Amino acid sequence: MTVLQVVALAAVAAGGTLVVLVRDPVRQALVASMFGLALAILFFAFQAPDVAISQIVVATVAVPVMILLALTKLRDDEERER
Amino acid sequence: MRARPRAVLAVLALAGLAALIAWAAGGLTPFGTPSGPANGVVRTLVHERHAANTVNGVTYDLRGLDTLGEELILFVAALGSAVLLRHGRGEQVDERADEEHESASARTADVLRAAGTALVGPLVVLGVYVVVHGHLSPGGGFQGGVILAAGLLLVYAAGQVVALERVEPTALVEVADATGALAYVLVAVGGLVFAAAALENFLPFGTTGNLLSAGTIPVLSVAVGVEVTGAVALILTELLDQTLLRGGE
Amino acid sequence: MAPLALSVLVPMIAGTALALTASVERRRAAVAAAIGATLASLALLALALARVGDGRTVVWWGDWPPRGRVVGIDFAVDGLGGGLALFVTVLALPALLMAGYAIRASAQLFYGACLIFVAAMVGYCLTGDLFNLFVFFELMSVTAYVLVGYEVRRRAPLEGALTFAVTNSVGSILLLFGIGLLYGKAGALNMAQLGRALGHVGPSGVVIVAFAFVCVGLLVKAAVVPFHFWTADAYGVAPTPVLILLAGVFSELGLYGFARVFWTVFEPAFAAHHDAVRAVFVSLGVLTGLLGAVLALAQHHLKRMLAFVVVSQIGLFLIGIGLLSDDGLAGTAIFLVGDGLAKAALFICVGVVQHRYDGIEERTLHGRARALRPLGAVYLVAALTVADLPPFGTFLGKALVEDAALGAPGWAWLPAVMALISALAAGALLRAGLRVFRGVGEPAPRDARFASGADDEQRADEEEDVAVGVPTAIAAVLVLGALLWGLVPGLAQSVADAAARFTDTAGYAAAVLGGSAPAAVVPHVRDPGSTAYLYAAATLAGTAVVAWLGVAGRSLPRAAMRAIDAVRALHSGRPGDYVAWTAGGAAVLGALFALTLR
Amino acid sequence: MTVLPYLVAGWLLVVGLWGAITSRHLVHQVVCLTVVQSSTYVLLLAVGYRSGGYAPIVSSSVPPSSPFVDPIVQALALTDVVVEATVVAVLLALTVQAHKRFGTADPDRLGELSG
Repeated sequence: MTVLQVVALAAVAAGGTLVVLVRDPVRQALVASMFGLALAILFFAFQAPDVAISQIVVATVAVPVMILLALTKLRDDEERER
Repeated sequence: MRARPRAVLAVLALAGLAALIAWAAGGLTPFGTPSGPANGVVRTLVHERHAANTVNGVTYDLRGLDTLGEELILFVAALGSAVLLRHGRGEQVDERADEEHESASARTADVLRAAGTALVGPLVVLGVYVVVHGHLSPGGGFQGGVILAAGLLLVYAAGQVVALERVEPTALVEVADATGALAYVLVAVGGLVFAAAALENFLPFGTTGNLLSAGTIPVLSVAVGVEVTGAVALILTELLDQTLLRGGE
Repeated sequence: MAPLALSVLVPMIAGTALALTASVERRRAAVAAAIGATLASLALLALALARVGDGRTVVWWGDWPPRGRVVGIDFAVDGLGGGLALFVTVLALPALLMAGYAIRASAQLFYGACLIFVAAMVGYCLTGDLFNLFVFFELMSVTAYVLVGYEVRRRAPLEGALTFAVTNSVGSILLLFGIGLLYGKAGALNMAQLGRALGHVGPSGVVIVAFAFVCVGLLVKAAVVPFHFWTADAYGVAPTPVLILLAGVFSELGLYGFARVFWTVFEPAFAAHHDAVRAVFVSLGVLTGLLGAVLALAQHHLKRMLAFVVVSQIGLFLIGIGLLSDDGLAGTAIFLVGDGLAKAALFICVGVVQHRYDGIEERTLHGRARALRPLGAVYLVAALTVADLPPFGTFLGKALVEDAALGAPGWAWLPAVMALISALAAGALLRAGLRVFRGVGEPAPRDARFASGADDEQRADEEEDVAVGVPTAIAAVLVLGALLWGLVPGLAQSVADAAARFTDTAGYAAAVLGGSAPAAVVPHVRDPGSTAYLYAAATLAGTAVVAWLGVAGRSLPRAAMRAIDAVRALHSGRPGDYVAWTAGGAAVLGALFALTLR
Repeated sequence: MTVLPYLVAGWLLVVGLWGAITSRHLVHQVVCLTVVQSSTYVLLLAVGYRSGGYAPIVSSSVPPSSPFVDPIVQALALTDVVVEATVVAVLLALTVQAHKRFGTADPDRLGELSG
């Protein structure tokens, strides 16, 4: 097992924990994309470039944007209610 | 359940699951010694399909049926979220709509302009490249499709809403979504028509490493690329409409 | 190859094509296309089944037959798998017909999604590859989330779809984790190949944990206690056409998956532990059946009541499958079809009443559906079908399961419990039917739980002009089908043959991978005997008593009511709770296996 | 050491479930589910990894005869990643609508259906 793999594994484990512990959705979305990046690095270390690339595009582009847009929407709704 | 008893139940349950997984992990073959047919599959795909990137060889040929199902999952999810989000449009268009519209669009633009409109061109080129070279190098329809969708989204988000509104972006991406999915299914049927079995790779395999090689693998990759572009763009634009256009009108 | 592959591909083509042309919505054309594609799939499956005969058909996608080891994905079709797929397409027809009445917005996309849903369920029944099973499982789940939430104008559907989606996602992740463990241990995804490999591995830790996780994933779908919580929320709010498929066959597919995976993948590893497996799953079935039946009895929200009836019936099916015997499995298969037709009819009846009188609670609807005599008649017959009424298919199937139980040492008491479960569940149905369609007895007590969901009394006497004729006819046809299903000559024996092949692990592996296996021993099943009629009579009597006590306004002693309320309170509609229960159930199941399967 | 990747996968599963169970915000809950899902990628790729193996992409410098990591698990993980993204999309769409109607994103205050 290579050093990079161990480091990446540690980063992934820590990142996943952090994603769960950060309770504020907006911050969590950013932490989550960091976590996605860590996963991508791990996948490179596992010799899986295809998965790593799709992980990057999904977890650092598509999903965070979806989440931020959804959160913007929720905030607008709340503003209107006030 | 109240929070406390629920937390207690959760701790007990998750401790049990953790113990089970640890037990199982001990019984797996040690990390670094796969029990799967790794090299056999690689050789099969390179020799019989001339596919250099054997991951996409598996995705679009050996296990093409999985990818068909996966693509339909994305297809249904995209149309489904679009339908869910569209319902209830025009519910709460109040007099403050315009002023809110601006604040909202400004805010959303902040989120997205950060990425920079300048990226659009490179993104599109990169996306297309990744889609069509899936059978040769890492990437393929899915990865490239998301990149293309991101490009579309940047255009859409970075202020040019009006420009795109004229060409009915949601209709366009919906069509792309469905077309890609339909194309994949039709290629699967093509296997029945031009060869012995559904999803059979019925095109000439060419020489390994050429752009036009590996038979239907790049074709399916492109179909998935179109479908993913449409699906992701559809989801994102619908969410964007919710924020920019207040889900109004 | 062609018929089997096309039975999945044709609905996919039609579904995507409908979505492609959704911007120019042509309702009639869409209905025609959807029904045509479903009929085509039905015909193709019938053709394929005819070819299967009393054997198995194995086809390899992409023409990748095994070469020493499996590289491709196969459809491995036998009587039960193909028959269930056929039943899916049959139930899809009334669902598509009803959609015309229930779905207002973007109907064409709805038809498209329904076709993808059908294709997913068919593929799930036919596939012989474990990961491919997961893919179709996920496809039908995601489609179901969308379809359940489709009528988002009302608040409730959203919540039902949310809890449904969250709980089921957790289930499918556990399923996939289990598959990953299996691949790590055996390096295979094909079920037959996995079975042979695990036969050598034996009941090791990995296999046991994988078994637990795979089971949880499938049992969440099947709504087995304690993985059932999402059911009432989702089925309580989904549009009627979707409910026809959900209640008629969707949950049951989870059980089919369990049976398929056990008999192909895990049986070789646990060959020496059938008793333990039987004990675990039959007990789960009893628990599920009793809890579902009691909760159905406690419900006055008609669709939620039906949802809990579905849960109780799932318990009965799980008993039949969990007995791990050919006749038990055959009986369950027959029972499942008859029962599915009856439940579909019941959901149609309730849907019509709900839309016409704009209410869903037993109390506010009391006696208001008197005018709908034919619909009421259909409802009552369907309720009795659920209650094991001879000679309906439910009776024939249950008789076989009872024989299987009486034949299994130590389980002779099961038929009595099954009768009790049926009596409670059908009693609840009958009670509600008598009140709503006949206005018999006391109005149901007010249900405080539905403060917000309750129907407002002001509009109580207003009638919406909802079409009744066609839905009534469809429901009547479904009930008639349940009757005829029980009268098919030689049905029991031929299904028993199919079940014998289904449980013939070695034969399945030989058919897929090559090699030879001893011919399966086909059990000789008798026609329902006097005992079966005895249990049926007892069930019907119990049903009548329960219903009568209900309409007479008798309620259980306080202590019992308090207990039931406590259990009901657990169905809180909160996804967090449901995930916690799912995780807990997974841990308990895994611990049970760890203790008993070594 | 040789089981570390499997344990990390298990940890992601458990911790993600903890987040999903205790979450007080629907969007937060959805993101926690993505953590649970990511456990399956780690497990799949870990069981397919061969020490010193090449990525399963042949080229002039990497002939088909050299040792490779398992391409099948990578294809499965690809499928898995797509599934995650789509489930997220559907759940977010439902969340947005639920918030529109219930005026809350707290999963514990959606208690309309109960019993």
